[in-house]
Amino acid sequence: MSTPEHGFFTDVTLCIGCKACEVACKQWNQLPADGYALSGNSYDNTNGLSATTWRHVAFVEQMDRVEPSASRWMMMSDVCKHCTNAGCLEACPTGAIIRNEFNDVFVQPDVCNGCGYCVPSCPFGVVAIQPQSGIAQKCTLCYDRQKDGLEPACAKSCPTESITFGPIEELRALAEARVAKLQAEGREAHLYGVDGPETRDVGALNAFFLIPDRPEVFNLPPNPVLPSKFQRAAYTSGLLGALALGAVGLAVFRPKPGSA
Amino acid sequence: MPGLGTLYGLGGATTHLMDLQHADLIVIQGSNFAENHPVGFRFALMAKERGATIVHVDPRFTRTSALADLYIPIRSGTDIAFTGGLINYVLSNDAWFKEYVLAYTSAALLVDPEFRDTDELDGMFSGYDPASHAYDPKTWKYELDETAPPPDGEAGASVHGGGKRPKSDPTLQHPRCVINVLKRHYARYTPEMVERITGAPQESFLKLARLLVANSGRERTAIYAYAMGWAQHTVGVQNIRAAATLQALLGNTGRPGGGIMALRGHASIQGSTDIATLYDSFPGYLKVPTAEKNETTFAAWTKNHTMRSGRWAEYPAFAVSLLKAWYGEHARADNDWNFARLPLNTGDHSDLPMFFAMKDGQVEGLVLYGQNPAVGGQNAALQRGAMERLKWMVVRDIFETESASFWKREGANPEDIGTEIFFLPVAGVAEKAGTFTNTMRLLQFHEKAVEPPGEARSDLDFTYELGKRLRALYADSANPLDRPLLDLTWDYESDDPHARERGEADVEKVMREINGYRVASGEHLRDSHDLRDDGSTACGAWIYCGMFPEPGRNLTRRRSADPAQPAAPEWGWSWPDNVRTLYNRASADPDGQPWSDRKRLIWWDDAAGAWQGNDVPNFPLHTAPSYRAPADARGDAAIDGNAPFVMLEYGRSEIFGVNGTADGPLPTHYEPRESPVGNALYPNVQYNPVLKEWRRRDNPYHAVGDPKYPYVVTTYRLTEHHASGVMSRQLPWLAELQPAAFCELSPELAVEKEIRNGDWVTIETARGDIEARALVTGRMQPFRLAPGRYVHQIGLPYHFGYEGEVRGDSANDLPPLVADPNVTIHEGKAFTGNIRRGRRSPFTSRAPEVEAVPQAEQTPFGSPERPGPMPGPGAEGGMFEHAIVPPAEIMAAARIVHARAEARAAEEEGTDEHA
Amino acid sequence: MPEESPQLDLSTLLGRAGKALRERVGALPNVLSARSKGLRPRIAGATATPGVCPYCAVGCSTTVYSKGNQIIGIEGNPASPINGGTLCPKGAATFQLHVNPNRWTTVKYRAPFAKAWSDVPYAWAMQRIAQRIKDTRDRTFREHDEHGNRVNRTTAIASLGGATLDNEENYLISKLFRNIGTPFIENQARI
Amino acid sequence: MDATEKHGAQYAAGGAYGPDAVATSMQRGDGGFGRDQQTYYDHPVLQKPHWKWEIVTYFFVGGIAAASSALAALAAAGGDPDDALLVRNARYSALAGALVSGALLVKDLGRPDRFLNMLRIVKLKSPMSVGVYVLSLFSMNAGLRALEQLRADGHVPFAVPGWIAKPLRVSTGAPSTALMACYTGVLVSATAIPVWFTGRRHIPAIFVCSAASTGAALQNGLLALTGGSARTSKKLAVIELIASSAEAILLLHWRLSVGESAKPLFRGTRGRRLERFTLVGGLALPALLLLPSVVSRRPRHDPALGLIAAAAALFGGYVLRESVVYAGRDSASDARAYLRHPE
Repeated sequence: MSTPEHGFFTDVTLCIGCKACEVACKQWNQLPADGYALSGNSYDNTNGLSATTWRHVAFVEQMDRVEPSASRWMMMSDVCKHCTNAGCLEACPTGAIIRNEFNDVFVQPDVCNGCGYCVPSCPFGVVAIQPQSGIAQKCTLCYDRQKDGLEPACAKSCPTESITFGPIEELRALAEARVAKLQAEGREAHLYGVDGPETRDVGALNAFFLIPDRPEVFNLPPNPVLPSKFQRAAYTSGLLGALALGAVGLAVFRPKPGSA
Repeated sequence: MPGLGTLYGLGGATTHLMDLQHADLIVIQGSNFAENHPVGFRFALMAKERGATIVHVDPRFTRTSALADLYIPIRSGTDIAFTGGLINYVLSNDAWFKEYVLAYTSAALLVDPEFRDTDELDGMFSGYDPASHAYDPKTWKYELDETAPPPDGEAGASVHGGGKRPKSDPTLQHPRCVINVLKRHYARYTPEMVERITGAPQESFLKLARLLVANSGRERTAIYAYAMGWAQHTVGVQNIRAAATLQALLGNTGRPGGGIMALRGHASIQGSTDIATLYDSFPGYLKVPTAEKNETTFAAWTKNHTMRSGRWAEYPAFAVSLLKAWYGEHARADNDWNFARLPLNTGDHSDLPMFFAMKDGQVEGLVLYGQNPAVGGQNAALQRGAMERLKWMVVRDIFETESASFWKREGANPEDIGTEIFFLPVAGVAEKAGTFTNTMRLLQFHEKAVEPPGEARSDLDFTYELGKRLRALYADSANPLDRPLLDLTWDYESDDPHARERGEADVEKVMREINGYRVASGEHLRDSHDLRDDGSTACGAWIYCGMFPEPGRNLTRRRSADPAQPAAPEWGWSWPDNVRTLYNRASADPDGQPWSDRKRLIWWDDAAGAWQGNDVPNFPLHTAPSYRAPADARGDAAIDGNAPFVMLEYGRSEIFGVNGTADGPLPTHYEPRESPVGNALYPNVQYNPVLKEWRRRDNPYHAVGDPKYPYVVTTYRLTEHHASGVMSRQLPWLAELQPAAFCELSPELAVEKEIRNGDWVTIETARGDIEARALVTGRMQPFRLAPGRYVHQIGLPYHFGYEGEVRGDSANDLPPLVADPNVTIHEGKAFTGNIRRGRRSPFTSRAPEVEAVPQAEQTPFGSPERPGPMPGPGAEGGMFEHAIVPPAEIMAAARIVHARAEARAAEEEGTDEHA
Repeated sequence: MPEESPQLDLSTLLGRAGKALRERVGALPNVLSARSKGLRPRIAGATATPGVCPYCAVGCSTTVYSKGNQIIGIEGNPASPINGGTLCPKGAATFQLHVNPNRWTTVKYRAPFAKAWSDVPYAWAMQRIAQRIKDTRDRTFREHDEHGNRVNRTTAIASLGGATLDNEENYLISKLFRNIGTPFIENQARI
Repeated sequence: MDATEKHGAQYAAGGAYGPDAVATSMQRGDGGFGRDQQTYYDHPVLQKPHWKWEIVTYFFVGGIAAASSALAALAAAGGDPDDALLVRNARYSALAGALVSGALLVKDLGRPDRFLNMLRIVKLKSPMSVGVYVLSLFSMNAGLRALEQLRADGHVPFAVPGWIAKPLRVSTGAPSTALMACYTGVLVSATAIPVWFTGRRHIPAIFVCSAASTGAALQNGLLALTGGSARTSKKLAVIELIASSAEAILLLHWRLSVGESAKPLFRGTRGRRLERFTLVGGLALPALLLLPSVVSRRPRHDPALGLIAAAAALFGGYVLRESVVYAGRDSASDARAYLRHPE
């Protein structure tokens, strides 16, 4: 690809949980609100990514009365991972979901017919059907803005550089340096989506994260699956079954020598 | 805030936001920086990336604490005890910045022999007058050197020393040296006492104390950031003065990465103070004349406020220029500048007395410019009740506010409410042009992008048109009392025919008047030193003089920023004179050289014979460090070359308050007006003895340690909402992020009260009950005042009301109306209340009837409600039982709840089996 | 269930077929629609006007994008030394503060004891407000208070301003209401 | 869902904020949360598939259509004149099934008007894409056979020219029918939904068996109504018996071999429903009813019995598809199942 891969690096240790990314995203993409229910889960009331919430800030409280200085309140801005091997893209029967020139996974709203197969095929629970439009929607990594060399809305708005946007290679270098720095300070820090076990099937993520705890704490699967790899077994099972019964059928209906 | 003004001279943040990144230590106290100023907070994080330490001192573990290196829990309303402890640590360990303190503060000056401190008078300062329930500050001054010849001239005679110099002892041996007075005053603020009052663990407190000392001095600087968490207390001004004192002692003020960052909460809070729409202040901090001081003539008025030295020596010039700006040719020397017709104040006309007057039917009409007291006001039920008594009301806002629709609120019967209400839609910020003054005194111009929709108009256009209509109504009045209206200069007609036809005022014509111009030639003034008291200049606000130096050159519109200069002097314009760091003379040592290369800002250039550096000098440009003012000098000439605080009479930071704070020259810990515990420091003075309170049936107070109201309650904001919610609850994108009124409480308290996360709870005070959803979180915690003695605190965001996309009860229905004696700011950050599981009963139709209160009861002293001497938390006393939750009981309760939970869980499992 | 056996494994067969296809169609076709090819940001070619965020006092600089008389987006201004293009959630929502169906754009009037709002002409409302101010002022204006102090004022009219007022607006309010003669001129700045 | 109910549920589930969590944490002294979160407030990691009755019915009908066309082909190949009626019924029902399937598939789309976008590309990696082409080819084949049948029955005067028919038969016959019977199983198996992908070795085969049993049951029913011969119905019964017993064995094997993540299918109300209506009602009951006619030398033909057996089998087949599809929705909402990740 001519243009270098672009993506997000989201650093939990810099996030102040202001949710500017959520609003900036809704502003740019003109997305409606999801509803007004208080979740009671810390300050998180949008609960997760949805067809109308493409950035979501998770709030994880780890308070400690015994060792107060160990108390943590972590915030993570979640987003579509733009996988190297994208389950949604592989599943899409219309070619609505494509990989664009920035190597990001993009749903073409004018092509999608809302078959919904990408939804159970996403191992991160990102893409979903938007009731209003009837089509599958998710983070576009501001494809339209990137076309004019503009930064995606969320990364632009982030006040603390918790969300950074740029060429993947640069972001990875930045992330490695950051991890080294934090670990030198004796703080816990891992990268999610660069080369860990989570990338076994889905490959490296174009939107990757620096997290100071286990992935599942932030609702990130420790080892996300790639649905297409289940096809071999499934087809085999189905076709063996068909052959077997076909044989039975032949046997049953085979013309009796006596008759006719 | 006078908090900063009385110590440093100007009521503004001493530095700019970008300067935070130069700090080595950032102490955030009385502010939830990350949540309420997320973008400003990025500079704190920049500093952190550069190795600085961030410390957050707060009652709640907030999103700010989450990013801080050290979080210190502290009970609401005990900040002076905490800061006082730090001052004591610095003084008793001789850790103060000697050269700085000696040269730039009043440390060496001698205090009046008559002065008596709180530790001599058991919590009171000398001068208290039980009759007026106020202090007479006559002993709160320096001992003057009578040998020095008094300067001739009328001005200054009434101000402090009347020009005489105070005695001083540079050796600091004299017991009445300010520094020694401070040492005695703060001696009792030991780490033990700090923990006992605030609940902050001693080791954390000491950690911060050591950090402060390690990060102050020639090579390093520490900065304080505060907001309403300090201001909204009955000791609000003293909270800030305490920190200002500490910063002066550590030598941080006026230096890069040092000083005090005041974080304002609204786009133009600073501007609304500078160009004051406040009862006691004209634009540019000129004082509104008062009848008590008999300021009935221009001379009598200006004489009271003119100082011998510094900029305030030009008070008459500022005043004449203001009157010329207002009355044009009608203000002449021969008619005393048309001063005689100005309204005079008698006492306190601030918004709290205003609402009581309204409640008592003394106010007929109210004009609300984007203000929403029905939700934003304290004891909001009273304020809503007060509005019912209005004959007419004008509401200017962008959405229907609770204040606009108070007559159809729950429990109100429109048919009983005779208020005539006009709702006028307003233009949004992008639909009008004008300037905001942000938290760092920076004026920025916002252009008009589109026309406002429908009949929406800017407040500028409304006020201009209203003025025109009023002047028309009075046009042929012969009544001399109507002259002021008719004498006004009131021509801001736009030159653009389209705008004129829409009745729009020309904002730059208003700016020109504020900036000032020469009456004869009409040319714009370039800087406030051009102002004259002979009527040759007109200027609406002297501190803004210079923002618009010539037609077509509006400096507030400048938008060029050079990354090499973090202060961005070419971006917008900041008062005074585009100075970005106030008192920056203090960034150089007494001889004019930077304290260190690392912390250089401005310095004296002998060759050039002028001050220069990376900021506009906030000092007479050509006054050499060696210059010593002759006794008879006036104005800038009277400022010594080593006196950085040019707005103060002696040019030195007044760490002993001689500038007229009403509640004492030294910050002292008093409990909030409502507290579950007694004052451990001064058991016989529970709360600020001169605080302003209104004892009436519709504004009842809780007694100290009232078992009906055992918990501390505090109100605050969330990142996702703004103030009373008008600008956020109507926006679905923001409403969904915090969709309901909630109440934060600790698991310990939740277990005690059998409250589950998400339950409806009712919070009760004598003013009213509100309901909210419980958010049980370990981020809230009981404060351990002493072994086995805990105080619980409840947190309530106050954004909710009965209009908008998301609605809820307003937390401001709970606090009482009680105020700081200096600026009449209310105490919303610390009061007491109770909490129970379940929803509240419907609102009763009316607030209780007003009952006049006998004058005798108005005082906190000796009145029926005053509890008298109180045992401290350390002393045994049954009255504290309810405020204490021994851990053992928590555990027991926990197990009970646990069992109950398991039972119910099993039960529900069973039910859905059959579903 | 019998285990998969290679010769019967159809998905490998399909895989081979797919390989062949991949050379022509590609097993993962990546066909850009016309829309995707011509995609451009909404704000391309829009008018950009510098603004300031109306919420807190940090003073973030914004860029207001408009086409015709319609705001189509409000973002942070990257040139600003304060916010460098970033915004908080409130600042990022400034668009919805302006473009919002909940917004009232006509003058509403509530007559005494009325149960509902009604729309009235702008000029009528302005004139009536001026008249009510005059009536109240004329009835309640006092040159001296009960102690004989000269006060030149009426305490029956009050003005309370929020702190999203421009400096120029505050200036005119202060100038006008002082000279109407009320001491009750207050602002959020104290609250 | 109103937040209050939500908290009721959270409370029951002992979510991180429930009082039980608070209470235990009180004993732990960490204010409610600690460092051992296993999930994010048990909020689902995956999105729910939006499939509803349309897809359930499509899976069901598609299977029957495939089986019918297979039976028709086999019977025709067998050439037993007694089976002629079966051939006719089966061919017509295959076409009907194909048409209904297409209609249901379109109805299920978020944007039905864009159905043809499916044919925009060929994507072998996408079972959905494969399925669309399979369905199209299958429909063509079914259509062709139906036409031939109509000709044979003398309803239409013309025959499809051989140069079209022959290649069509060859290309679409067996493969499309086989895939038609099993690809829906592949469709659900090749997803990120635990209950589905952990059942990938079973679901497609089960769907094939169910297709065969329900198909045979339907034809048997039609035969009973149209007065077919006892011998034909016995053949069908034999096929149905073998298919259903295979189906039953596979289901049980699945249940035993896959643990936790198959919970949404085999436990609770859905599990009981599957047992009652599919295993017992849909497989065992018809088997018992059909067994006598299969074992006896001289098959007695009892239409009523055949109809009851058929109805039971068909309903069982429908419940199977329904259970599998809806189990997927539940499984998607079970964060722990996915995070624990049993492959």
